[in-house]
Amino acid sequence: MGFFSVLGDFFQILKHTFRQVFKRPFTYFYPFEDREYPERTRGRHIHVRKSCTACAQCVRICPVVAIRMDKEDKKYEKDCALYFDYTRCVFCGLCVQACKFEALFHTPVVDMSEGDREDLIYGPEKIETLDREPLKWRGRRFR
Amino acid sequence: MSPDILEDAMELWFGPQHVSAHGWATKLTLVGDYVVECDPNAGYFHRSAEKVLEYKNFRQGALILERMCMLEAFLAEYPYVAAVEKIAEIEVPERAKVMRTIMMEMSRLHSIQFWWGQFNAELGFFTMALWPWVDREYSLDAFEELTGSRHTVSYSTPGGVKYDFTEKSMKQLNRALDRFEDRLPKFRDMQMGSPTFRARTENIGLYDVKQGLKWGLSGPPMKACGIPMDLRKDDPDPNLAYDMVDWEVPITENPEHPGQSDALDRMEQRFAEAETACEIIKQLIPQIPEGPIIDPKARGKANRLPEGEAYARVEGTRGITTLWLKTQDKAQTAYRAKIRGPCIASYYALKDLVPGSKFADFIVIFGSLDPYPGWWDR
Amino acid sequence: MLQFDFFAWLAGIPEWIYGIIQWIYGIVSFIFYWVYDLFRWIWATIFLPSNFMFLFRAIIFPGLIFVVMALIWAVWFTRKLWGRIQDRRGPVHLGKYGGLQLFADAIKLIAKETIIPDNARRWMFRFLPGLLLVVVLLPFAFIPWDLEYWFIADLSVSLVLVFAFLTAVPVISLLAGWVSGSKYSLIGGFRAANNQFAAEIPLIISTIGPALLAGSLSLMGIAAAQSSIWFAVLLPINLATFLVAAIASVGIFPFDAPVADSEIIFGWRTEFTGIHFTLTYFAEFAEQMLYSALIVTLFLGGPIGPLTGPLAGPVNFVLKFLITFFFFVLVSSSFQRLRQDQIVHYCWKYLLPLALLNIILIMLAIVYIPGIAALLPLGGG
Amino acid sequence: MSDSSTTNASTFGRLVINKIPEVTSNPLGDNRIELVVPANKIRDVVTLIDEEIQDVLPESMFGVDLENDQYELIYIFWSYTSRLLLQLRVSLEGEKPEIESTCDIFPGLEWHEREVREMFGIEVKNHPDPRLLLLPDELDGAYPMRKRFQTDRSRLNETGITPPKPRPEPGGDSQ
Repeated sequence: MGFFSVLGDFFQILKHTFRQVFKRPFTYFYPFEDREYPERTRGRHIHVRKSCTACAQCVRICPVVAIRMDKEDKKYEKDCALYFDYTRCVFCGLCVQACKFEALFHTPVVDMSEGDREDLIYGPEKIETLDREPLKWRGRRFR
Repeated sequence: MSPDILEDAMELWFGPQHVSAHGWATKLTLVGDYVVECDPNAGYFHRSAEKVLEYKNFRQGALILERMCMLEAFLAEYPYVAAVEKIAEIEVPERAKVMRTIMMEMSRLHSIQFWWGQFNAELGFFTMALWPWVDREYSLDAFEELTGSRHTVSYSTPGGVKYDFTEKSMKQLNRALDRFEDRLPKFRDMQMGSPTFRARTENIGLYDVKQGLKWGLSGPPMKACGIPMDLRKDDPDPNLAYDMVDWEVPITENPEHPGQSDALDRMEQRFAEAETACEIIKQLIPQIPEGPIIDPKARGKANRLPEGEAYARVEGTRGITTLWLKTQDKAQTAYRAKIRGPCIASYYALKDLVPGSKFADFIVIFGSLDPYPGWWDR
Repeated sequence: MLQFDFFAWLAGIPEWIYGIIQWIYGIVSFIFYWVYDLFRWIWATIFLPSNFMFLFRAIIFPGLIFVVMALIWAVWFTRKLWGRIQDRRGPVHLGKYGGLQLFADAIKLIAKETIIPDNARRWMFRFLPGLLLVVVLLPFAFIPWDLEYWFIADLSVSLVLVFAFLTAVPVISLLAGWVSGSKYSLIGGFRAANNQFAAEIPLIISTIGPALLAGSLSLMGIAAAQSSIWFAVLLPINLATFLVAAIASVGIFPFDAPVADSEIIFGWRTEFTGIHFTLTYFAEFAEQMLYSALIVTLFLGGPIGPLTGPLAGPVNFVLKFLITFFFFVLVSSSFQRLRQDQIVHYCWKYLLPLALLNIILIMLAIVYIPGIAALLPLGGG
Repeated sequence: MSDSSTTNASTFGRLVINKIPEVTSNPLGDNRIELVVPANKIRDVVTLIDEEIQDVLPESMFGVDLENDQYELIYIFWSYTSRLLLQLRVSLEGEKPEIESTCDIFPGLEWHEREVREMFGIEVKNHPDPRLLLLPDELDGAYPMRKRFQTDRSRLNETGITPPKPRPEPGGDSQ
């Protein structure tokens, strides 16, 4: 009768769970240790003003209207005052592909939380600077 | 149903704030422990994607589709791209075809891994919910290494794919597959071998082929009835490389009720689907041809499309996923795009499938059909 | 003829004053001695060696504070073990290995707003979680942590009394679900009652074996009877049935139909927030601990164990308790949730006959296998 | 397709035209066929599909707004045994055109019909459950998938590349 086979199934399952207790956990302490992000990670952008021509291709292709270009702002060279609205950005990568002049890139910086929504709109100054080396990670590497 | 039974009936809203109802709500009428009426409600997730697609150009459109179902992002975006390619008559390079197929199966594997965990969480077994999700992390790592994003890959574009395989991404891909195949026997013990799982799913949510077809069900819920109904074989897409692989449509036949499927069969079917996906990828990896990944003329062609209609279909994780596209001459945007998600049928099927079953089985029936609200609300 | 003798009157004044003073003294001394006696009585009650130690045992060491600390530990242990089984880490941040996580959680939960639904019966809603915790903590008084000294109370019918207390738990759950004024809570309450209905009979039948072999209904007596052989050896099937029925009675996975979160959000606890939720949450863990302690007492020899020394009894007990609790968590994290009708079905169709079968087997064994009866306190042979 | 249980697309097209002469067919190649069906014959054709084709699946049903009160309804059926894709095209005209419900033949079409009704204002007669499917109550009668429905494009103007236009009135034509 199936009674003993069912009992065997129970013990098989208990064996699997019991073994798992002594295994190394999969998760890691995220803010204290981090893993390496791949080169292609679509994180926040970096804008290279030196090679930008203000052609506005990135503004046109953006499907969620997250990029704004202020042509009136004459403070910047070639008038490319780019505003990135990270409350809207979906990190699709179309703007980087649309850029013909190698002036816009993704960085592997994905943790960009702010206390204020306004701070997530990266102005022309902020979008061309990185506050830390993108490939240098806090804590020890994991995995 | 006689009215005096309904006199002591209790109406219970299952959702939209219920913990296991994420974006859907079903009104159940309970008499004692039995559900006598089930009224699935849609619209809690509606983002008017079809209207949005009328305002997005053909390179942006795939991004909207991807967000219909984050779990099978590549499978979801592919019909749009295929429809655009059909109208614009864009040729796809051989290498892109193979890469698309690999990505498609990987996406299917990931979706099944996620569903697996979710279904077990719905069954109150969080151990088995977390274990497939660990494997899913490996799949996500493979996506990330290849495309730079974990969920919304936005990988295909009219004329090919966006990113090429690198050595490292191949390594991640193999790692994900190996990890999954390693753990499969253990998972089989935990699922099919579990007496409590069998007790919960046997003869629950039983329907036959004819009924399922009337509802419009497709994909694993139908293949679990034992019929080889798979668009990958039946309606092969010329821009995909399934003909390069030697594979069989995975079906599940239960001798206890031939031509019918219950929740247990559907779980078994998902096992078979995931194994087939693994097998297809493993066969395709050595066959990737050299060459460009994108047709260089495609970008220009996809900017303005000629007048036309196209109907692109793909066998998604949950069933037939299609997109019907109509364009006007020199159009930058779609004139009309109709998304047909597979889950509109499986969610509708609850209406006839659930009454008569116990209240506790409602979530089992729902989970075993694997509906995703993005597909019916769009 | 009244003569007023002034001098006699003068001479009487001190006597009169003395009388008044005596009267006042009487009152004051009465109060003083009353207070003094009270203090002395309190002093004697608390600090007389025998009384002091009884209070110490009841409140501090194997009593309330020890149990509450063990409860906090049990919550941490459960979460950590669940985490490990599920490839996670469990609590990590507060204290060593996250040991202080529960204090943070408790402070957070207590600081949260207590929301009482409009439909709820307000006073019952506030009263029931506390009552539940009290009812679940009371039976710890009868647990034999030690045979000689470190126990609280020894009643001749403590086994029956413990189950009498535990029978109140589903009633409170049902009431809590009812007074919450929510459909999900009501369904959860009925399911909790249903769980107890299913599990109680196999649970109590499983305890008949140890009680029969020990010839006692007292937990102390049953523990003491295992000095030569643990009942787990003689009643292995009863041990298993008791474990499963205990899990079903507590209503944790896989018998968690009363709080099945994918079906009926959190069952009868759905509407509880803040401190009320904390109390019900603690009560669940206290019940698990109580059943673990009962398993140790009834089947694993209680405080009888390899260690010797002044505190050997409690240490032995706690060691066995840890192992039992580990299995409790392990079993509860390995299976899918059963439907409530299946719970009744399995408990009555499989657990009950198995529990009876073991008792019959052991009776036959005592009669036909020589040497077994000599191991038992019943003697004879 | 030698098997007797399967149906060829052109064979089925001829069969339908023989029975209902108003229907015209339009091959799409590769065992796909399009039938242009007048609105009053849709129930007959769908019944024929149900009877004649093995294992047929109601795949999709939706409306297309061709502007100037011209609408098209498209039904798509798929049979995996015959590998036959069938597309029915129904032309409709008028401010609020009407069509017969077919969801008693194929229950799977019920929600598609509800959606067509709320999105395009195409009245589905004899529908068992004519509630709104996806839209909130305040958009009842706005028919958002019609081309006349003006969407809010104010966010596009923020980018600075399109010349600023006056913001259109919110809501649909009927508001």
